[in-house]
Amino acid sequence: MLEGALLKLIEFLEMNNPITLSVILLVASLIVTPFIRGLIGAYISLAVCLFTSSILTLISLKVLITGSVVTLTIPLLPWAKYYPIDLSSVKLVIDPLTAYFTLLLSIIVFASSLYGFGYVLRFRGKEHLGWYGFNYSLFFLAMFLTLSVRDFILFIIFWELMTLSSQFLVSYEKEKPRAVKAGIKYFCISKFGAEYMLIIAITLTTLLAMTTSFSGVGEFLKNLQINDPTLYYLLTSFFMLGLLIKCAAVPFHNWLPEAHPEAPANVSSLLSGTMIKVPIYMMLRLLLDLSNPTPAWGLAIAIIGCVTLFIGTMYALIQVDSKVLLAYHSIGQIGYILLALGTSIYLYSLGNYLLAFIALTATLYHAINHAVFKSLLFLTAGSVVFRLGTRDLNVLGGLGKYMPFTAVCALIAALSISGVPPFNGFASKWMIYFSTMTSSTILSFLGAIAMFISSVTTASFIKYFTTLFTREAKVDVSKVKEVPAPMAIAQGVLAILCILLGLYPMLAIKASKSLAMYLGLSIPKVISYGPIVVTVPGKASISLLLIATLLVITIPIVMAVTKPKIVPRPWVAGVGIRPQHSIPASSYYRDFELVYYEPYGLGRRLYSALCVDFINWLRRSLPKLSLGLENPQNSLPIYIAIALLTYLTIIAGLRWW
Amino acid sequence: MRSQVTEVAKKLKAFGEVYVRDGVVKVVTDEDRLKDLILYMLQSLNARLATTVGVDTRVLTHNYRVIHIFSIDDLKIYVLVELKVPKERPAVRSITPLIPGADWSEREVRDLLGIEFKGHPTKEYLIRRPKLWLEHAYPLRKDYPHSKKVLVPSPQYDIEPTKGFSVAIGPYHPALHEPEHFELVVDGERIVEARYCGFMVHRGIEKLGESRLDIYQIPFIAERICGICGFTHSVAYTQAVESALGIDPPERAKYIRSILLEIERVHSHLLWFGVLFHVLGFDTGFMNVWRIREPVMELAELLTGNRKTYGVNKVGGVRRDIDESKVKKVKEVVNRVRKEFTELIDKFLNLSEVIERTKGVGVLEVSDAKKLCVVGPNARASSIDIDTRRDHPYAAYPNAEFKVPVSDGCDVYSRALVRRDEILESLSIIEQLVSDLPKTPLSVEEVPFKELSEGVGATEAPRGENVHYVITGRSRKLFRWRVRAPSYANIPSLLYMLRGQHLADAPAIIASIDPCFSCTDRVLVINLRYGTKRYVTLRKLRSLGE
Amino acid sequence: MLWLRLTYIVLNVLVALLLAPLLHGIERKVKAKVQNRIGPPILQTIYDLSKLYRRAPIGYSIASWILISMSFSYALILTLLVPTAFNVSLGFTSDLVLVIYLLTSTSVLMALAAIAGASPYSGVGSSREASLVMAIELVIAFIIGTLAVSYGVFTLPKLLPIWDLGFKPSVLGALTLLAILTYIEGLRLPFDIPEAEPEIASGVYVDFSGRILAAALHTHLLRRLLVTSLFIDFLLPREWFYFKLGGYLIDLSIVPYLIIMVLASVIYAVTEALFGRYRIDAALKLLKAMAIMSLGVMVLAFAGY
Amino acid sequence: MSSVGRLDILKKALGIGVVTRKYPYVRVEPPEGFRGKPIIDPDKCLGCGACAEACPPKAISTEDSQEEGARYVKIFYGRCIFCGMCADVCPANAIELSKEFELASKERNDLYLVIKVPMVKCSVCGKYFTTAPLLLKSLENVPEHLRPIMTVCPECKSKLSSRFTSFARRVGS
Repeated sequence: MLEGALLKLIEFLEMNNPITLSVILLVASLIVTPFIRGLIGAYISLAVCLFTSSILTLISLKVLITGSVVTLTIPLLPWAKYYPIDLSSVKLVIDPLTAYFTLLLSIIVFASSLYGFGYVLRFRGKEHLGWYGFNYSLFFLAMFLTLSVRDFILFIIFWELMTLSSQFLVSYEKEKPRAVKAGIKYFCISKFGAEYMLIIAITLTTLLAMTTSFSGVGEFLKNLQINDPTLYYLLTSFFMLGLLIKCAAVPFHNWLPEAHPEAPANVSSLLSGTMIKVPIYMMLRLLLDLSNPTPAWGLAIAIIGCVTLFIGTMYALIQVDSKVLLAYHSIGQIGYILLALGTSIYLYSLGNYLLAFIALTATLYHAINHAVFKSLLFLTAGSVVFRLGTRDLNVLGGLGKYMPFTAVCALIAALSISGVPPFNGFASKWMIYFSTMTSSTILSFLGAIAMFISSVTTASFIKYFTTLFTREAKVDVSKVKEVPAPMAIAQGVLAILCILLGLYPMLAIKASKSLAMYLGLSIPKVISYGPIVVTVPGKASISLLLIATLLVITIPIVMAVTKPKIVPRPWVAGVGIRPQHSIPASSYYRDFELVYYEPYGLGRRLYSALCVDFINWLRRSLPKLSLGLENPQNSLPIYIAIALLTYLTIIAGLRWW
Repeated sequence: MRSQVTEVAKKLKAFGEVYVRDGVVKVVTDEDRLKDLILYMLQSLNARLATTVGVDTRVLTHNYRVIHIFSIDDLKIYVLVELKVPKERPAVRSITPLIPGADWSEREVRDLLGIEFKGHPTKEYLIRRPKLWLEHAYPLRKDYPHSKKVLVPSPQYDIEPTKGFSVAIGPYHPALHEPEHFELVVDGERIVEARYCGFMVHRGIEKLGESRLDIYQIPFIAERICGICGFTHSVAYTQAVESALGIDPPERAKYIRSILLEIERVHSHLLWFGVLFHVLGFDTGFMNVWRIREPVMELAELLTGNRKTYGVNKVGGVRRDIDESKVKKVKEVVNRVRKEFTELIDKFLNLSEVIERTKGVGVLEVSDAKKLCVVGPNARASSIDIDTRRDHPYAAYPNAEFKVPVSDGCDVYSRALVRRDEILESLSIIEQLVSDLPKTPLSVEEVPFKELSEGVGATEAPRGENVHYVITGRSRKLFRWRVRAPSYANIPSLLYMLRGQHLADAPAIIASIDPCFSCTDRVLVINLRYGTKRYVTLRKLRSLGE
Repeated sequence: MLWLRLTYIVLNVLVALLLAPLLHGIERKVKAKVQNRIGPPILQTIYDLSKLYRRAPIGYSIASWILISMSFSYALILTLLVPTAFNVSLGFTSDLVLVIYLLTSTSVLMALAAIAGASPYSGVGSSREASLVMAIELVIAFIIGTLAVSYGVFTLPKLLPIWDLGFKPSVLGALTLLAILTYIEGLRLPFDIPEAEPEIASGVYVDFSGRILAAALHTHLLRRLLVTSLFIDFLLPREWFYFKLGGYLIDLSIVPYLIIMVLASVIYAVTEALFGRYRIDAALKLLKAMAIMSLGVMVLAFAGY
Repeated sequence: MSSVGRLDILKKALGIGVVTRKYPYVRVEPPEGFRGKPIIDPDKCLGCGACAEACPPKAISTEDSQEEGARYVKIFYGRCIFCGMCADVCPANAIELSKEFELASKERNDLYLVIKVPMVKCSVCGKYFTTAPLLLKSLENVPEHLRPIMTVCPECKSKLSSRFTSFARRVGS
């Protein structure tokens, strides 16, 4: 009996490709980890994630390069096959779009898992590390499956699991009231905002389309666009609302700056780096794959993106908590991605294929760039938390001397997100500016605002970098050491990616080419991309490789010319430098804030109008539920309960129909 | 006027023995009646504290004395309130709770003479550096030799950690031309709290005057109290001595003193304008104002033999005459300066960025100004109408006609306006005096000497009222010489002005009172560049006022 | 022809390196004349820099050394991208946005380097510098937007001079604003807020010394030169000054370029001498007003004018 | 308004021209009566020391050398405040305040002016006691018959006079 089962398993593994192996390994770690309280519990899961993410990286790269689509079916519950819901097997399709986002996901998971080997030492003896491992694996698995399923019912179930697992990770440090509160808020917004909106959308769509598969819904929507645009916009509005809430677009951004910072650093990097890209994936899927591009959605997304990047970054400018600052920047950068996405859809619908294609490239490019540098930033902030236990930028400082490697990584990430050439952030932002500004549409203005916001990002990261690493600290940092090897390597990998992605934009361009081909969008022939130069013939061209080469030549020369003698501590106005002399994060740019006050007032008004009441209402009405959620030990039953509840709701709804 | 003085003197008799001399009323009172006396003077006589003097009179009467010098501007008199302080455990009741402006001078007496002030709101030292000073070293006591240093060797200047983000202005800073330390606690770029630490330059001039120098040498040393307004110190000193010795210098000497004092005021105010414009980044204004100032300096050089430190003053008269050819030159320069100054200054003061960075900046409320007993243009810009030239007439000022410009803006801009008008008034005074110089000798023939006689001499320095108090000693020497420079009264008000202001405006605010730190720091016997600092926090100052 | 091109490029770098301090010397002299002074010799800034380059710096922070070197390198690379003395640049990467970003990067790296010095003055100075960069960037963004909307081109060699692409009123507005910005970017009075000597003791430069200070100052001067050059390039029709000599194309546009640069320096210096320093909030308010104007210009361009 | 003001300022500035001088290369001539570096005329100096008495900052000092038979009158310009009191009190008008004011020096010794005035020996004890010019000057005002006693130092004089007094007292009694 047992032998037979084992033989079947091996046979199955041999027959299927490594994706199945990955899924099985992740599921296996889910079964094992809850029972191991110690470090091993987390390590098992991290090792599995490390391994599987490497596999998925390779597979998705293969798909992107060859352009072939990988499909496989994993048997799940053979008996659960009620029309229209088919749970007998899970069909995974890795097409270029999925592959691109899987690549992004698995790169970040790889770095985060590696980082986790060091970082979880923080919780040793304090927390149940098995649950950490469980949720971590589940989070990864759920994200991967969300990206690769082709069935709306399965999609929503994995989406649920993604939210739930990440929610437990956010409030993992359960003795911190802030973390618990953030977790509850995150849960409420995700559940009642995003998920239920999506459930409504999916229920309605599937009921109307009489199918739950993506392809079927796609046909239905495309028909609807011609026959009944009103209904199309109604249905997609529900979808988009849910997705925008999930990716924290303004004005639904409020949960993110509370939730993301509270999670352990490597989970923060996953949340900001990858999870908020999943809705972007779904938007691409919904608006470019499942339906034809429409100007209305394009413009709407672009405008929302612009507002998001503006508000998010302007608020980031005034933050004084390292991870909250980064979280606000996540909002801002999602704004950039949305702007590019919207531009692409809008221009495709208008027929400006050249700029539309560049915008599509920019969407994908900025998504991966943001994933890389934001993860890196969260990891560096985490390294500081790991060593000093605080995120307060007002008191931190001077760590560059004691954590030089982390400092260099943070500098690279900061320059990348600021869009300093030749790092990757510049390349994708440049594409955004070019595609928006030269379009001579209303998008030009959005592009100009995006360009301004880029300098606000820069200023904000001057603050981030200097308050952490260079100016004098107000706490004792003299005994701080560099982070352990796994954490340092993880940071290093991402830092190198920051540079390589900028120097070699071909990855994004290839991906967007194969995506455009897959989606049947036209690829403008007039564009030629050399291996190192991004060129739009006769209009614009940059070569970051050249800039980088020149920098590599000049910087050492200049450094050699200006080599200093290091002498004892400096002084100010005749006295030794004291901690009170170092400028606190709260004092940066105060006058700018006072003069350019409009966004702050606007943001507050939006926040109070849209979010506060809703959140308070939810909090008041859900005290019991939240009590249960505080305890990760209760997580499994609650998962099952809520997943079943959702599932049954849909089934009941369909049956009743 | 005279009858009013006698009336007041009669009333003051209720508080102790009263002695009246020309322009000075002295009340010898005791601790029990002190409070009532002060309240009476503040409420009925509108008195203003000039300074507090501590004297070690143990060799004479086996006690110390503390003398509070009040100015009653309406009656044109100074009132000296003298208190006897026992030799053993010297302590006396403080008047700081009643007059916050007495804070510094009382603490100075405490630091340098070891006299405790009971009920003084702060225990912090003003000048002494705990740990760095020799124990029981009270340099102004008579048994302390003038050549002995009070500091233990190699002190380190360092500051105590404070909350918040602080920006240090000084002791070495491009906006300050002397070593003073302001520590500004800043939020963003707004100043939340200001601290001051001064008394870093120590020349021991008072002690020197009481020990090594005789009364004829001191005018030259007194002139070196300040690098800008030295002559006013010299005149205040000679007036104090002349009052103590009962000498009346010849009229011509008085005229020459007045002329030189006004020349000094003109160049000092022009210098101030230059500094203000420089601090505001407007270097063209700075250069132009100093260009206009140059003839004034050359004029001083012609009249006295030096651009600064005129050295023409002596007890009983002056040393140099102004002859006809020089008179002509003076008139020429006055006209030229007036023309160029009026032509340019309004243009400079009307520049948008100058207005923006001075109007409403560094406001000193009238009530605060009164409470802190500020003087000079600083007071007049806060609509306190005082001017020693008019209120305590000296030298040739009774013979000249002039207005006292007053402004009610209370800000840096009004201080500039007051000074602008004062320059024009001074030029007119010079013109008036120089055209009718009386033909008398330059100085008295013989200077009679009186032992143990006291005198007060006050002048209106460019920065405000400058008070010198002397007690003569034996063999042509002084027993006590006390200098109250105007900046000493004005600097505490800076802490009020700085609060809530923009960091960028701090140098302009500090410059606006035209602080002269070397005037303020004249007292000590030590000559070390560093010492630890004592703070006068704004909160503490405020607590004095409540 | 390649070697001629390369010669021009090398000459461009050298001329920029020398011209930047020389123009500063001219500005100092002119400023002195307005202030009725004799003033320093015209070569004074070159003397200053050469003296500072010979001094070993006394540094506290390795970070500021590295960052200043980076800042200087960015400025050097810019001299390859922006046509200065001769009309050559690495055309295939000389992109308007790239150039603007590289220019901003020099300021940003300078601000980063300054805070590394740990003095409160440099902290305040950097904060001010970054605030100014943000406010300036808003205006520049709309100016670039205007050009992009009008011409749909980012490549500099295509944009320079602007006459070739057809002229529009909105572009005139954008260039006027750019002219004012070249002055403000140069952080001259009344905008020298980040260094404000009497307030924050030279702010961003307070902790640098010797060669590092020299590099920092040189970067600053180069930035001034490049911003002005960029503006001049928009207007200067360089083809008029090309001559064929024995089959070689000789670029004589250096002559009008130098004349215009000196003239610009004189105008800058006179303007600078007539202003006091703004407080940072006043400067930001002014830039905000300029941003609104530039938005108006862009709307004009959008409307097709 | 303010821009008009600025143009006026510019116009004014251009009208005035350059007012500064290349100072160390272009000499500056101080006016008559300038109080610069005090200089003692060694020919006139009596060595009486009145200037040292009067000097407020004690910049002038005198020192007698028995070995060399000379009195040194020293001015240390590092302390001098250029008040001119020395010139005022000098009985021989030997001190003059010159127009020189550039006194900065790298060498401390450059800041000293030393005058050597010869001294005369006491005709009784043989010690140097006063300067020759001072003695000559005072001899002018002394009757012929008393002049020999002027060459006696004060100590010997008091000894002599006490002897003389006791002699006189004896005679008187």
